[in-house]
Amino acid sequence: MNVKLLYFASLADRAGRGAETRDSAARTPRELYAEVAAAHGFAFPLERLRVAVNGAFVDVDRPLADGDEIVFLPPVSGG
Amino acid sequence: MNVKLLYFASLADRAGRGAETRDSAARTPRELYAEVAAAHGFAFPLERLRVAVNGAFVDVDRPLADGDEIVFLPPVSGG
Amino acid sequence: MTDPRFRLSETPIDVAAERPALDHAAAGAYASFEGWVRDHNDGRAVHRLDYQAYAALALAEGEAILEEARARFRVREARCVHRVGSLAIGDLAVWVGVSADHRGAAFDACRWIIDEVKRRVPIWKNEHYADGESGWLHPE
Amino acid sequence: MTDPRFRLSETPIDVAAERPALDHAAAGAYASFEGWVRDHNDGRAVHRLDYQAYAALALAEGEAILEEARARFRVREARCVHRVGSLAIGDLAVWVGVSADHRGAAFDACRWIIDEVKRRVPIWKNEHYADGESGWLHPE
Repeated sequence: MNVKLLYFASLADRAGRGAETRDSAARTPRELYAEVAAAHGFAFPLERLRVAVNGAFVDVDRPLADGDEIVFLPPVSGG
Repeated sequence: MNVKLLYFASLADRAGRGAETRDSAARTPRELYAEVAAAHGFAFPLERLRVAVNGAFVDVDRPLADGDEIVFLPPVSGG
Repeated sequence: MTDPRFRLSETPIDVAAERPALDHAAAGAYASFEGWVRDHNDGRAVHRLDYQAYAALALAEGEAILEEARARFRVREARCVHRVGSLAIGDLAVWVGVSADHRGAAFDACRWIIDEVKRRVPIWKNEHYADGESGWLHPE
Repeated sequence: MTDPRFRLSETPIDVAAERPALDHAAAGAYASFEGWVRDHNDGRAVHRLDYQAYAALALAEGEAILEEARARFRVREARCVHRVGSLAIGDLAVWVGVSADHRGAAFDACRWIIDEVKRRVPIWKNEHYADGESGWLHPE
């Protein structure tokens, strides 16, 4: 299954990119984060991140579908 | 003793003037208010007014001096 | 004599012109309040209103409020301008601006200042109603 | 599609241009908040900063916050604009404006909105320090 990931802030710095497409067997955001955290060396535990799929916040155990756009959001600092 | 009074808002309307000079035997603002309230028909009890003498708030029983400028201030409504 | 923090104005308040006095490189937060003339009060339609001030004491009391605010709250600067004279619906009657390092202090000080100004500064409002009547407001 | 209440801006925020959207003849109170870029944070001298947003979700979340504010508080209108891109000391980073019939609701809503924006909207700040280092802020 193909998924697209967007990275922001320190996650983008660590991954060295703002986006990537992956062929992944992950069934949920939780499984996908374990995969990308290992690949890029992300230090955040999943508990500190929020997850968005296709532009909306979702639960980390929601099933993923082919073509989904997934974002792991580190703690925000706007304002 | 001569004193000058300034009137504002509904007290000025009721007195028909914004200022007056009076020759008065009143020793305190409390006594002076009794005098001018009777003269102009002011309805406010003294408890609802603040008193200023020569541009500063004062107690109603503070002694008056010749030439003082006295203001009885009705409840304010700025802002 | 330093630049006064509280002023009365017989002409429209220019908020943009007031702002530079509040700028401070260390200030991350700015809170402001504006009181506009409403088209109604206590269920009556208001056409316009006049503000009358006992100017000498209003200036002293307004300045005292802003000094107190600077002592009570961790703010960088605080200013207030109040209109006097005749105003129409939508006109700006009073402006308060506060800058601070953090937003909590900016909000707290701004709210405290407008509350104190309304409670203490000798300014009176005369509302002119749609039915032709008018009346000075003297809140209980 | 109605005019959005929450916007991201790549250019300086013009507060005066935002104001007409908040005017309302029944509104007697207007409260606003502005977040300015400070020259320090946590004891370090800051030279400039960048804001990065996940724009699609930031716009949706910001709009949701303003809709929630209108449901929670007795306000007439509420708006927010947040900068993205590179900012210098003193630049306006975020503006919130609220109009209401009474000042309590205007202050309460304005403060709630900026708190929620800082907590929920996916925007990140990268601070560039005087010592040449930089870092994305990810508050605990």
